[in-house]
Amino acid sequence: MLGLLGVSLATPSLAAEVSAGDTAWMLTSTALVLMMCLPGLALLYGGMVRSKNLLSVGMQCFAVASLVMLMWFVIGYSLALSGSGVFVGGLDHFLLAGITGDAVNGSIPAALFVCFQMTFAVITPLLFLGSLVERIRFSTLLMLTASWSVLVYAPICFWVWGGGWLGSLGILDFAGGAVVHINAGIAGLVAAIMLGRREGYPNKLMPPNNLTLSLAGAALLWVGWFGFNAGSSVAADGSAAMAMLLTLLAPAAGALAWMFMEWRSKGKPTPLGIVSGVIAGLVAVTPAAGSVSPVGAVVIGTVAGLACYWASVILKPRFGYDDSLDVFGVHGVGGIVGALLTGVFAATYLGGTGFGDGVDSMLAQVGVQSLGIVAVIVYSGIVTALLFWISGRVCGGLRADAEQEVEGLDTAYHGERAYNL
Amino acid sequence: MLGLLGVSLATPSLAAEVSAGDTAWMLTSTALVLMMCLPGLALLYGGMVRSKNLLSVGMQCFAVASLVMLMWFVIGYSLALSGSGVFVGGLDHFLLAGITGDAVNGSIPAALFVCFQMTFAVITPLLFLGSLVERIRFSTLLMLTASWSVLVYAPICFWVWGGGWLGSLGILDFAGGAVVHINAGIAGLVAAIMLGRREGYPNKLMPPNNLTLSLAGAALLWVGWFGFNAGSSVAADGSAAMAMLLTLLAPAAGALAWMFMEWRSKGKPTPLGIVSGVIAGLVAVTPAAGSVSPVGAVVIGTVAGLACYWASVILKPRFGYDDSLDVFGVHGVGGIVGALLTGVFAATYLGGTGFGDGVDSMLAQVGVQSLGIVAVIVYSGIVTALLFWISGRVCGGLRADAEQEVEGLDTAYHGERAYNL
Amino acid sequence: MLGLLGVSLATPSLAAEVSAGDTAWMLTSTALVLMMCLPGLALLYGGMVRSKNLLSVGMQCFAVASLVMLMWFVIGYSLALSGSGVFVGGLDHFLLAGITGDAVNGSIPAALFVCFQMTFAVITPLLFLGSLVERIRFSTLLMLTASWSVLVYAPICFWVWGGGWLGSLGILDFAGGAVVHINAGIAGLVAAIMLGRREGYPNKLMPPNNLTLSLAGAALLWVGWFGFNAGSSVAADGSAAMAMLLTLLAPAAGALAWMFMEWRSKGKPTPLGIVSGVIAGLVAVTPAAGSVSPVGAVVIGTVAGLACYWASVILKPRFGYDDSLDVFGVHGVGGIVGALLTGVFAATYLGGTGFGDGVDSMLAQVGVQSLGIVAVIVYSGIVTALLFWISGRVCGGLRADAEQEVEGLDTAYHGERAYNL
Amino acid sequence: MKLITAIIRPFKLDAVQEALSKMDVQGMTITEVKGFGRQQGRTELYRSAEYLVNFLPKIKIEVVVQDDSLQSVIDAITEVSKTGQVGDGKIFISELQEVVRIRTGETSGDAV
Amino acid sequence: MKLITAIIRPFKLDAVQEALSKMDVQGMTITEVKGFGRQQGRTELYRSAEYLVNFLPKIKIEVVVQDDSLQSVIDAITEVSKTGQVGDGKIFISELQEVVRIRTGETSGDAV
Amino acid sequence: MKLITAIIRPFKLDAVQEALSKMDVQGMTITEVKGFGRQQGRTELYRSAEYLVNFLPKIKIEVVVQDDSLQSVIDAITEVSKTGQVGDGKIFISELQEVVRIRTGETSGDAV
Ligand SMILES: Nc1ncnc2c1ncn2[C@@H]1O[C@H](COP(=O)(O)OP(=O)(O)O)[C@@H](O)[C@H]1O
Ligand SMILES: Nc1ncnc2c1ncn2[C@@H]1O[C@H](COP(=O)(O)OP(=O)(O)O)[C@@H](O)[C@H]1O
Ligand SMILES: Nc1ncnc2c1ncn2[C@@H]1O[C@H](COP(=O)(O)OP(=O)(O)O)[C@@H](O)[C@H]1O
Repeated sequence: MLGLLGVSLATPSLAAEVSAGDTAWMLTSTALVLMMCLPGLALLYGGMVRSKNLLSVGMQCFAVASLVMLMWFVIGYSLALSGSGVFVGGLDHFLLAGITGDAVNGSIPAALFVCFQMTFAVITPLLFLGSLVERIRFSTLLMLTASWSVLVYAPICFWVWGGGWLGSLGILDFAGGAVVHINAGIAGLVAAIMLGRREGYPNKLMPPNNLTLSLAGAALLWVGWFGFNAGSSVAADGSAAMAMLLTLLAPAAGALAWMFMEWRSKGKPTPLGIVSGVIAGLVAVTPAAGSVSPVGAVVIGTVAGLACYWASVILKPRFGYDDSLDVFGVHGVGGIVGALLTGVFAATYLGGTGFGDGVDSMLAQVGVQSLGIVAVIVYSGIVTALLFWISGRVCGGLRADAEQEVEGLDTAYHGERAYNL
Repeated sequence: MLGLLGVSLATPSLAAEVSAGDTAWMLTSTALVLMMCLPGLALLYGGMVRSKNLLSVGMQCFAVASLVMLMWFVIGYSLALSGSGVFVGGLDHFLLAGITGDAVNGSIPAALFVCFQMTFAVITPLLFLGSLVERIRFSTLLMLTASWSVLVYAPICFWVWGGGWLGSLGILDFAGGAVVHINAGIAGLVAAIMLGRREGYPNKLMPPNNLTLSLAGAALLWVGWFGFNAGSSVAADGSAAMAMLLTLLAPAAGALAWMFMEWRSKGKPTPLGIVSGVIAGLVAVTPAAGSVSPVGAVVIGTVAGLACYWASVILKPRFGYDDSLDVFGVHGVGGIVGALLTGVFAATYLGGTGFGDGVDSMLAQVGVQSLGIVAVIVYSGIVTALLFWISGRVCGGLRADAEQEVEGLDTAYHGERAYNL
Repeated sequence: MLGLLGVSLATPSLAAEVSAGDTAWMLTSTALVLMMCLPGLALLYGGMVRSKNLLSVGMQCFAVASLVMLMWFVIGYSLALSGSGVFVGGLDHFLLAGITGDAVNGSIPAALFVCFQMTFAVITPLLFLGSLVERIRFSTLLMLTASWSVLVYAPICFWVWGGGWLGSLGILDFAGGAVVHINAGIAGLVAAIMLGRREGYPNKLMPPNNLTLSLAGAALLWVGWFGFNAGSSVAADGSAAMAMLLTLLAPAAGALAWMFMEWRSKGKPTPLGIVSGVIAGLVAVTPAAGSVSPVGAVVIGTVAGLACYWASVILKPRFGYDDSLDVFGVHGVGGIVGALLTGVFAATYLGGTGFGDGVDSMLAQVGVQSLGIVAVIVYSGIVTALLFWISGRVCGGLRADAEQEVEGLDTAYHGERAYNL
Repeated sequence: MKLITAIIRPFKLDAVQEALSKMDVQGMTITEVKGFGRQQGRTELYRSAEYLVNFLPKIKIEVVVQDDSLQSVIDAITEVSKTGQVGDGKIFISELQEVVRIRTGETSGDAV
Repeated sequence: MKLITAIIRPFKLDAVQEALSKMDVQGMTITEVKGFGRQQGRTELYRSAEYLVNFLPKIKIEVVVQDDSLQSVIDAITEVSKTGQVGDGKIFISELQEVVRIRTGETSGDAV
Repeated sequence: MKLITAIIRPFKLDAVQEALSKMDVQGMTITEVKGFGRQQGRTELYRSAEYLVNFLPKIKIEVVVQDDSLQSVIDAITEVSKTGQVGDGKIFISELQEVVRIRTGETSGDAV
């Protein structure tokens, strides 16, 4: 959807009229996506680490979010969603020049579109943080995410939604399966491999310190995801309503798929398992939320639940990398599953709303989707590696010192302890 | 309100026009009601059990919610809100057939109405879960709630809001005092009695593990209840605004009523007490939110606070059943108080907006309200008992084994522990 | 903005037409501001006290909120936002007389405006609670806040937004820098000084019991603040959108300013520090959110982060008063910084939207802003002191007994313990 | 004066407390501990990774008694906290040289 | 070498630590415990159901001292942690056979 | 029968457990404690107010052993939990008069 609007969005006009209804929904959507980041994701991730690193996760989330917001203000928005290039946007809105109170973009104020998209730019690096927790050097993380948001996120956003080449090819990526989830998944995987495993992994027991936080965080993610998906209509209309319906059904299916799979193969259905299934379903329906039917969403959610289960539980241990909170296993794999199945279930004869502009068969659509996946993997993978390497050189290393890691980042880096019960 | 719209809602039309403003508010309302369920209710309930069962409550909430969403998708919506029967709806929308992106229902997209009502179907079984925690067998619970949502919730929803007999009689049940709260209260009571008491109840101290979770959960319930009540206007209008005002005043009155009562009779005003009062007020104003004045809401909230205090603190111990988290005491009794007083304060000479269609005196209205209460109690009570008994037979029992109960459901059923501080 | 609408808002008309879009956004905004209070602020504050007082903070938040809501219903709204006086409103809307379902106020239902403003009346005394925690006598607090909401909050609200003298002078106080934050900051400071220090302060270590709660609470405050600021447009329009953008940028800048300052001077960037910076930025942008440019918001946030850091970390210890959770340091100082800088950055040649009605230079605007600050400080300071003194006389003292304070207010006053892990 | 230290299963605490209250034992001190022994650990699952948790929650009860009631207290504890399953726990007995009651300064027998 | 085990009221911990620091006591080990004794339990209310909480939070302090400073340490603890109310707690003294400092392997007197 | 009480650094627990498992030690009991000693406390910052935290987290291990394996167990613990930095902890040894296994009623050597 956003993709189709790409070019027009790039140039806010002063003439068009603002719809109060659409504006009301987009204001709400923006609040919901911020809630996904803070506190949603911070709680989900915070609950899963050891208590000695709990605050460090919260700190990282607040600091990265603030930093990325300012980068978006300075140059990110302009590069991602303005101009008329093919690979990257322009500098017209440097420091948000031109984004005044009466500028309009489609049927909503231009400033609101900047806000809504800002929250997407924030959540993406927060997501990949999950693979790096409990050992990343704080200053390196700040440098990595600030540069990443400009040099990785903004261009890929432009490709798909800003008028760039993937959008022109007719890729279907309603709310960011590729832009957000595959991108974050692959960045997390690459960075985790470069960073190395946590001390003691995988032999030592590292049980989550407080899974209640994780359940609460996952629930807030689900609620906030309505803003993410239904907000990506950029209107309060039937498309938003359908996106919301799919955003209820796919995670429900993903949850049950993961739960029954785990019950069967491990003997017990676990809380962390079921919320992983919810998130897998949410991720996979993200690119699909503008294109498929309710039945399609149930299928997509189910497949994603099973695929992410397999990736996180079976695949990861086999390779031995320490993607601590399964960013790749859930967001990477879920995003890929979703992107591909969107190409399938968009077909009108399967109840979907049809293929992308200029695409005329399921095969062609799946081809475009695959191209998008590969492009994001290659570009994000390589540039993330580069940026992380440079950040490490500048900031004195990628990881915390061994001693700091053993002590825990909370007191070592941030001087506070999570619990004084 | 919904009741009045019943018949027209049943048949989404393609012609009518969508109001972006109404749609924006209903999208938001849906998000708010999901937030009541997850994380709201999960936190409220989770905080009140012992720590060895904390995760099991979260697990149950996620699993039951997911299951009920899929049942609603398959057949629940169709039975509850379509067709032209008297006791139950039709099968026109099996698998949500006909709910396309451009179908309209009143002034909002049909898909959105499906979503909003889905969250009501989800919260009702989650509510009665509260009487069963700390001992229910997980598989039995899944079977019970899946079948209950189709065979108890959907018909009762149809009676009141889908065009069925109670709606036709002119019952006033704006946002579900009978459909949701009395229904859940009675189902919880019946199931709790069948299930038996927790090991050690009432002699052993079973203090809530973390009341902060419960306070946070109750607060999120209050916030979410705006979606529940003000969303039941199915429009962003004066009726929604008035519903919101009442949803602020009644719980405030309920909170203070419970607090001062407890302070007087037990010597101390407690946190769990005040939030119980908030919920009592919220429950009681639910059926009234479309019909009474601010003064009426304050009276209703106050009476509900006192009545639920009496039911939970004085009545329950006398009978000795173990309604663990007072589902009947708060939702059952609060719902009944609210349903009856709605019949009183709807009177225009008491500031209300008038009686139901075809009802012309306070006595008649209270009569209809009473009939509704009795009908729900009888139907829900009997069918819940039946379904629970059958589920127990199929799944090998109603309860966890004694040993599992002592160990705690978290590790016994779900293999995880809540706290590793 | 509200100030400009002051007079017309005072007299709801039945003729005007309701905008569904504006109504949708204001319904949402109201929900968001309640979420700031409960659970937002309750969690932020609860996490920072010692565990023996954790529940007491929650209890205080729920009880004060309920009480103030009812005071608003009885007389607060009428005094604050109706009538044609200069210093205080009238009694036209005693018991919300005239606020019927079809009364309209601007483009939204009158009942909704009552709700939205009610949440502002609730949050203000909740904010100053933060300076009194861990030792205030519960009954005294109830009497103080109930009377304060009528005798301090309502008049000041009238001065600025209800048609009173400050509004007429052209003060710029978009969402309540003076009405809410400076007011709460000064009331908290005065009451904290009267109340005296907590036993053991400042020598004894009083580490926050659970900073995760505080981080989650701060995040919910941020999300809810969109309702606070963008809701103060009382419309879903470009002004609301711009307010939201500023409400993203200023706290991000405040967060980084506090973080880097603390990192530099104390050696470690702390979680409690970064969220304090977020709140400092939010407070300071509150009066400015309708008048300044994105660049202006970044400057305001940065200055506020530094100023509040200085006030809380350097100034407070020097004076030795025990403003326990830095209400004055963050809300008082942040509010003053914001109010003054609003006068500066409102200038159109600095990208702002212009000075207040009848104000024609930056100097004049800063003058009006200063006058407002001083007026609020003097009035709120004196009347708060009086009301607190009287409440103490009536309720038998200002503080808990020494023994109760040592035991902790949770069990001493409220009979419950926060954690039974 | 003897110090009896019993490591028992958590859910037996109430029973032991009751049993001791019935005798002339006026006080005891409880600590939450973790035990490692012949009893098999529990398996926990986090994202389906199985962990064997070796350390199981136990309760440590410390009771100071006069020499003459030593045996009856040991017997009482043994009796009520036995389930017959591996993991029931142990009782350790050691000699105390002196006991002081802080409130009064009383020592030895008077202090318990 | 003696092991002094003191059960005290939690809020007295700081005072005890200070008092011992002033003497030549170089270390101590603290455990959070729950005590049951003559001191009446607290009443807690959960949805107005009253529970008598028998086990009250206490702090256990373990200090190893040379035989010659035994009495002065006991006196110091007794003095600062006394309130005169029931529930002040107890001090137990027992004999240690040996003490080792892990860092250096030193034993006995040198190890404390 | 001897009771060995070792106060160690938390992160050494696994190593100690492993070392003891390799010997014929069949059980142990662990408590989370806080230690105060020569080791400098940590500084914590709350709203930039610096607090010196004197009490550092430590682990207390209690192991009951037969007299003849006493020395080898002490040596094993010392070896694996030593870092050479101040704060490594202490080992206390005391005499037990009796040990009972609750499950069977066995006493002394058979009970461990
Ligand atoms: N040698 C020992 N020293 C200290 N504590 C022990 C020892 N052996 C067992 N324990 C404690 O007793 C508990 C029960 O021991 P275990 O061997 O599992 O069962 P049982 O006592 O029935 O043989 C352990 O969890 C541990 O806390
Ligand atoms: N016989 C005992 N064995 C072990 N601990 C005891 C014993 N008696 C008392 N205690 C501990 O001492 C604490 C205080 O004892 P209590 O009888 O309440 O007051 P007091 O010491 O002032 O007489 C108890 O809470 C308990 O922890
Ligand atoms: N006299 C003592 N009595 C009881 N415990 C002690 C004593 N001295 C030290 N400890 C314990 O041993 C730990 C380590 O002691 P410390 O003096 O810091 O280092 P080290 O043992 O390397 O000299 C302390 O944290 C404390 O728990």
